[in-house]
Amino acid sequence: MNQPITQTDIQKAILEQQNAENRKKMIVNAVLLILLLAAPFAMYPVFLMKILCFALFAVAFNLLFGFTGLLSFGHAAFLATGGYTTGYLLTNYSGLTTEMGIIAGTAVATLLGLGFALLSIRRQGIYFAMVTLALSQLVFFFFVQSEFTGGEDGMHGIPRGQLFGFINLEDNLNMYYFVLAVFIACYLLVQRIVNSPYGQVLKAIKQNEPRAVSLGYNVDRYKTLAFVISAALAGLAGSMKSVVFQLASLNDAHWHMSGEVILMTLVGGMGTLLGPVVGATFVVNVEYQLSQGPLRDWVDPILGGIFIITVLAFRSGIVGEIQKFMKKNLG
Amino acid sequence: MSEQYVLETRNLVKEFKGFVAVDDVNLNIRKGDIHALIGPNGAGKTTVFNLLTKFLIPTRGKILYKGEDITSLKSAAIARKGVVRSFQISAVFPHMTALENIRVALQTFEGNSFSFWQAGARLNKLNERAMELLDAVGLTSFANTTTVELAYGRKRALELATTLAMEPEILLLDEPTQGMGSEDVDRVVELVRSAAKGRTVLMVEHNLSVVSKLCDRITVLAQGAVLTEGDYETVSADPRVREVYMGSDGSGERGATETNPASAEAAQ
Amino acid sequence: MSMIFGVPFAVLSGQLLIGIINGAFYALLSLGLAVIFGLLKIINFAHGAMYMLGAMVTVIMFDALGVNYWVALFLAPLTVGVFGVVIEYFLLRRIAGQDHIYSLLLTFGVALLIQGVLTNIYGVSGLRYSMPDMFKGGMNLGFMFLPYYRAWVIVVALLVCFGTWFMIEKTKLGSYLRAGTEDSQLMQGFGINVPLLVSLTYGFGVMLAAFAGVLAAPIYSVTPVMGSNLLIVVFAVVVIGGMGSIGGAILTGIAMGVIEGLTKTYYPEAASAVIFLVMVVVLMFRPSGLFGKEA
Amino acid sequence: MSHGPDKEYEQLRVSGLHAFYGESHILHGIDMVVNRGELVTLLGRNGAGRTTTLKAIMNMVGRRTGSIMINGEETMSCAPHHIARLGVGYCPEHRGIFSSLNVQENLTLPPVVRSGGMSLEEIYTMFPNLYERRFSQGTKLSGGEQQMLAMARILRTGANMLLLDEITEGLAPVIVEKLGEVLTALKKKGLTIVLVEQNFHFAKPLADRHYVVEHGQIVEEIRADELEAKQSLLNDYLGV
Amino acid sequence: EITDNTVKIGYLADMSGTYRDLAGPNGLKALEMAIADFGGKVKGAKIEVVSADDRNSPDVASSTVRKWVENDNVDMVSGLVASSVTIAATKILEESNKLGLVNGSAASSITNEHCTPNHIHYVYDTYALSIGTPTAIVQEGGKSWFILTADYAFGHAMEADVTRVVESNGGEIVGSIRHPFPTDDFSSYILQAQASGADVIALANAGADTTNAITTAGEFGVTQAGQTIAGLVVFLSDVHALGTEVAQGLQLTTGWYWDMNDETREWSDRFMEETGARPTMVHAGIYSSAMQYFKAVEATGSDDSQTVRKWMMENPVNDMFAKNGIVREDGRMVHDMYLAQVKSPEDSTGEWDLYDIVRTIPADEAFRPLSESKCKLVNK
Ligand SMILES: Nc1ncnc2c1ncn2[C@@H]1O[C@H](COP(=O)(O)OP(=O)(O)OP(=O)(O)O)[C@@H](O)[C@H]1O
Ligand SMILES: Nc1ncnc2c1ncn2[C@@H]1O[C@H](COP(=O)(O)OP(=O)(O)OP(=O)(O)O)[C@@H](O)[C@H]1O
Ligand SMILES: CC(C)C[C@H](N)C(=O)O
Ligand SMILES: [Mg+2]
Ligand SMILES: [Mg+2]
Repeated sequence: MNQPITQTDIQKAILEQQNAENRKKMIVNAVLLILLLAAPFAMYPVFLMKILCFALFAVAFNLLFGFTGLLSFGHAAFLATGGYTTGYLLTNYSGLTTEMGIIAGTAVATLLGLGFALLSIRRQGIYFAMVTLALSQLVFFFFVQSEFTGGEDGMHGIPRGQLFGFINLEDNLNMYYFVLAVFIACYLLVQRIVNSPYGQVLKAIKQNEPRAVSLGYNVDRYKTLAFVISAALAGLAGSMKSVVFQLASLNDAHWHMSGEVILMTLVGGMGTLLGPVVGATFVVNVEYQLSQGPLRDWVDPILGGIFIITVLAFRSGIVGEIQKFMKKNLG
Repeated sequence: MSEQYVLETRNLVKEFKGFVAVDDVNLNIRKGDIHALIGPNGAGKTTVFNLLTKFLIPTRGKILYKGEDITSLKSAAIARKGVVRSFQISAVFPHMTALENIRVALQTFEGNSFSFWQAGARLNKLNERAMELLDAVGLTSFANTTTVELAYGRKRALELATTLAMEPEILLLDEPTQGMGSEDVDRVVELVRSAAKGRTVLMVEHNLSVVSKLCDRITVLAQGAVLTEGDYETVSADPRVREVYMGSDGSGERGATETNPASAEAAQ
Repeated sequence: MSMIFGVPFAVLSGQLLIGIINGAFYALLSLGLAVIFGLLKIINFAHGAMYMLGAMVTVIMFDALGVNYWVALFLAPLTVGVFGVVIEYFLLRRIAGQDHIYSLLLTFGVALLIQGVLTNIYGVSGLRYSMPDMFKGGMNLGFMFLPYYRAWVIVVALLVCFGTWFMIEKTKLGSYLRAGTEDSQLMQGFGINVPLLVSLTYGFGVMLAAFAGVLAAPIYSVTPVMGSNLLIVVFAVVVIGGMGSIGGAILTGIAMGVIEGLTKTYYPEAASAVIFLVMVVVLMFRPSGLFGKEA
Repeated sequence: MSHGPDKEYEQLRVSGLHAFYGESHILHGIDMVVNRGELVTLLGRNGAGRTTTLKAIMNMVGRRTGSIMINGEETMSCAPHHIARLGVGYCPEHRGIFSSLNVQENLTLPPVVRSGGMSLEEIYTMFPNLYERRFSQGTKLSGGEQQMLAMARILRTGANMLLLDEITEGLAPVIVEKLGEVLTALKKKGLTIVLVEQNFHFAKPLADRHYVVEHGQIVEEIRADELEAKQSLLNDYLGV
Repeated sequence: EITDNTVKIGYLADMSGTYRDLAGPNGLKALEMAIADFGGKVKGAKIEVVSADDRNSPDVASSTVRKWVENDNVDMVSGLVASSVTIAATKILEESNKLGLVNGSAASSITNEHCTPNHIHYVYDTYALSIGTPTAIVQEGGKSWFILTADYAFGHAMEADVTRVVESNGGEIVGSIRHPFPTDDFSSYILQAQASGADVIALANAGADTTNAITTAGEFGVTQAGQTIAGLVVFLSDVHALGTEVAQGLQLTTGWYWDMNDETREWSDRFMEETGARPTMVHAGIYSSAMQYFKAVEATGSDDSQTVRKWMMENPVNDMFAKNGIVREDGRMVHDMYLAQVKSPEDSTGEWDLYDIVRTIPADEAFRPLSESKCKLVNK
């Protein structure tokens, strides 16, 4: 029998397929990149930056939810922690350049993420979601009570400052390209993580945890790492947001925000790379467009209707449904 | 003394809220044996498996692996030491391809499982070994099939291949032929036989024709305690075993094939 | 006057009693939530909205038709229950068997929809509902003035809680419910009309919420958003008690009311956070809540 | 009953039965008849469609066409709970023990659909394991104990037609033997039984007739007395 | 001089949340009434309105206002209800040098530490509110006070202002308690307030918090037991929601009341026709401030914020909202405030007949004197 040949043939076919998929991904990414680079000339840059910040937040969340199967109901805590930390540092230490403030904000959110993970990672399913919710409520309480956050009034007038000490971020275009660069870097990082050896283990854990354990994986540690990375990226999103808007507020720490990121991810398509980005764009746009128009009193009910329809008719989300459609019709 | 046994339990006890499911069990599994654990329903076989792999925590007693006390190790650590189990219900990663399923197991030894910055292509070097394993269980042509789409029997085969990828020194199989037609049963028997080369196997099985064909040694559990131990001949001749387990005709066989235990023994 | 940690004993006992009253509300609400989760595996984020509807319907029926409190006590939950059945029949039924998260999202959507529509119609300043005459006034307990109405709330809420617990844990119907949620197809195969049972269960769960809403109408301001803040607190209660544990939800509800009451005395700023603190601590030591069955 | 069951009474008639799970067409026109008091088996390889046939009779598959008459009544448009109320007891392949109920609650769960079912004592005498563990959570039982429970549960309901799917799966040989005795007794009482079995050794002495299922169709009917003659044919079908 | 020959106004307010009824969509109606009354044009330039729901979030406020001024050429922003929203919005208005007319916010810090040369605080503030009611009550003999405070900046400011007034009038604060914002159930706090034995229980909160607290106090027989409730920030919409039966006798301070004179009644009737409700002081302020703004644009022929603001400082407000209202350099519009008392059900002749005006608080007494100001615009 010529079985070895069959084997290598199959291997080759598999590699071939991987490459084809990579090419497809590259094309999609390239198109998106061009669109994003050109966008501020067609649209109001600050609005675009808002979308990018939320998209990053959703991407971070999806790394945990879509790719590891852990539903965190407390991700607002990281967004807010990143934002407040960066805001506080940039406001009070004028010697800091903007990127240092952002790095510090991200670092604090990462540490908080580690703390959350240590307390919650062993809980399963809905209990995990609820512990993260509870922890984030405690963080919320801390922010409400702390002087430095300005409580309900928020932290205002955070200076955008100079990137690396010489690029003026007061200019919306400069700021936009900076945000875009960070976003792309993070997006690529997540793409890499998902496909990395580590990503494979996450996938395995998501699909059958006891089996992963029996294959010798200490799943708690893998989950913890995923949680921490996700928290870090969420914190980064918050830091950037506070610089863009020059403001950090309790809004970002409220449980509604944790809910909103779930919605964005689901509407866009959980477990897909692009889904959260599309979902964030969609939700931010709908909220914004509606609040401008004659339907502005109806933002909540309309969003409610959208969620109902999503769940009933497009359960895999926008990107998920498109992927399904392509698979079905284009082979 | 200990060298000859890979796996031993000393006075192992498991209680569930006062109910003693495993009662003072001393198992001694010899290196290289295919060892069966049989007994009536509810005798505690699955529970013993769960204790050995730490899916349950023993109430009392010790577990020794190659003479070393592993009672306090966690599941994953035990698996990395080479004690690997398969599950009573099929346990695969349903949305991965067969090949990826095996790679997840092989990856354990790569030491890069936390490397989230590395490219996924790094794992391609595992493909060769993975294909070999798939081939061994006759799944070569399904390498790129998503596992949910595989038929039940093939899932079990895949699971076995994944388990073998761990290079286990001792393999724990819980009712590997459950729910299979006679055709598949024969296939699994062959699989286990070939997998057992150079390793130790501990299996739970109700299909006595399988037990008689495969196993070197048999421990009979009843009501949580060891009733008797020995080879198939001895055990099946024991009147107590006939009473609590095998029933009047003593064959306890399943499937349409009427295999004579004696001839099976002779074939080995 | 004797003091306990710097608080007069009388004040403390008053707070305890208030805590029990609030606990009765929590118990009623978390009970409905636990019934719906425990039996249908639906994470009902519309629960707060149903509570609100109970109160709103009471007020609206009074304003439009002059329906009095006693009638509303039956009619409002019934109306909301029927509405719940409709939601179950047209929406939730379609996602049966899907991941929890979808029921959460769907019911959250429903809640947003209901709240938003009512906000546009009735505003948020709060509708007026006057206390039924027979409950006006109260009794002096020595350490506090207990309004009759609050006393009534404790009694009736506990009765309803106990009745529900009994029905689910101790009757045949209850065992059908419990089993039907695990494998509804098989239950049908045994000759039980499961779809009907599911609709009725959801209806019953939201009825409990609406019942709490009616009880709340005379003492809290009735607004379309009155349920939205309560929602996660009640969720916390259910989780602390152990998702799906009926008795757990009731006992924890009362306990949390008391703990919150004590916090309001000693450290009022933390009153809204304390339940979450308790939840974190409880889940550290009991991963499936106080009364939850292990996962 | 003083005289034996009316062997001519037609309890179940399935004709031209097709069944689908979503897109996939599983049954391709099953035809079979079972008379009162008969015990017939459905034999076949894994995936042949035997379980699906039983589920289709209970109206538990996605979509079905054809005709199923129970006691002379057409049931194609009946909801599952109506079918059960016609006196059909179904023991599913995957046992379906309810974890939120204890053993005894599991046992008494299915409503009694006819008089003449077994009493709780009779059941406990038959399965002492269940008696011992009667207050445990249903799913805490061992695999085999759960199988006993699943079987015992429908004996209580008084159903006069039983659809049994792989009831010997995972049971110790002694218990299997005991189940054989139970089925014989039930047959004596006049119950009609459709048995899906992998364990032919078990089914052989009990059955009046065997249907062989392959690719969603009945490909062979073998009466008990023809078994010797058709043994090799059967072995072919079952891939032995 | 008028940029792109349009005067563009942004209306930013809570359209859907806790403060919807006191400003909200009806505030937009008031603004539109002003535009219509002015003829839809100033100096030949069209007047346009954009509006948005701030959802009480400084976040939304900040991004909306930023877009308005950077992208949509909005010249003036009106509405501005929650302090947090106002502070966020005025920061951006200052940066881009546009004008804000603050009609809803209460915190007196808006013209104190948070003052900017780009906004005017029009209707009332915590300082003014604390002058009216507390002074009156202390003078009537309510010496010992217990304060229930919404636990956030606005509540804290209110508490501080009240404390100052009570103590300077010879009263005493015997206790205070900070409750989370928002709170539904006040029973526990009311109980503590009762136990304190204070003469007066003051509510340093607003909106639903206030109505809830008052309802609960009623239930627990606070007033029967001889204690007085003092609502510090009470709007017509709140009293309407509470009803006279519950709210009767409540003393409150307001910047305006619809039923004060023919002028106010005439305007309120028109407002009622448009909206089906009587206007709150915020609605009236929105109308009045917009009219004053249009007059300024017309007079100066410019929509430049500094030019307009200067005109507004030089020309007193004289309309149905205020008589001789003066905009100071810190941006505070000072005008008379009123101490009112809620009518009893017997005295009330209609759904909206709710207040008796007890006393007028003259403008120079009502607001924080410039000499105490911490505003950077005030040179001392
Ligand atoms: N988690 C548990 N809690 C309580 N009792 C349990 C639990 N797990 C198992 N048992 C009980 O322990 C006994 C042994 O169960 P086990 O599953 O080990 O049996 P087994 O030998 O594998 O039987 P089978 O051949 O039927 O699978 C049974 O009586 C069972 O009811
Ligand atoms: N829920 C389902 N959805 C889709 N296909 C199904 C489903 N259940 C069963 N099938 C398919 O239907 C076919 C017949 O299955 P069935 O369970 O009836 O076989 P069986 O004869 O009972 O075999 P077994 O011995 O495995 O129980 C199989 O190919 C199976 O893969
Ligand atoms: C009375 C309220 C509309 C005032 C608001 N709470 C503020 O923050 O200023
Ligand atoms: Mg077992
Ligand atoms: Mg089957």
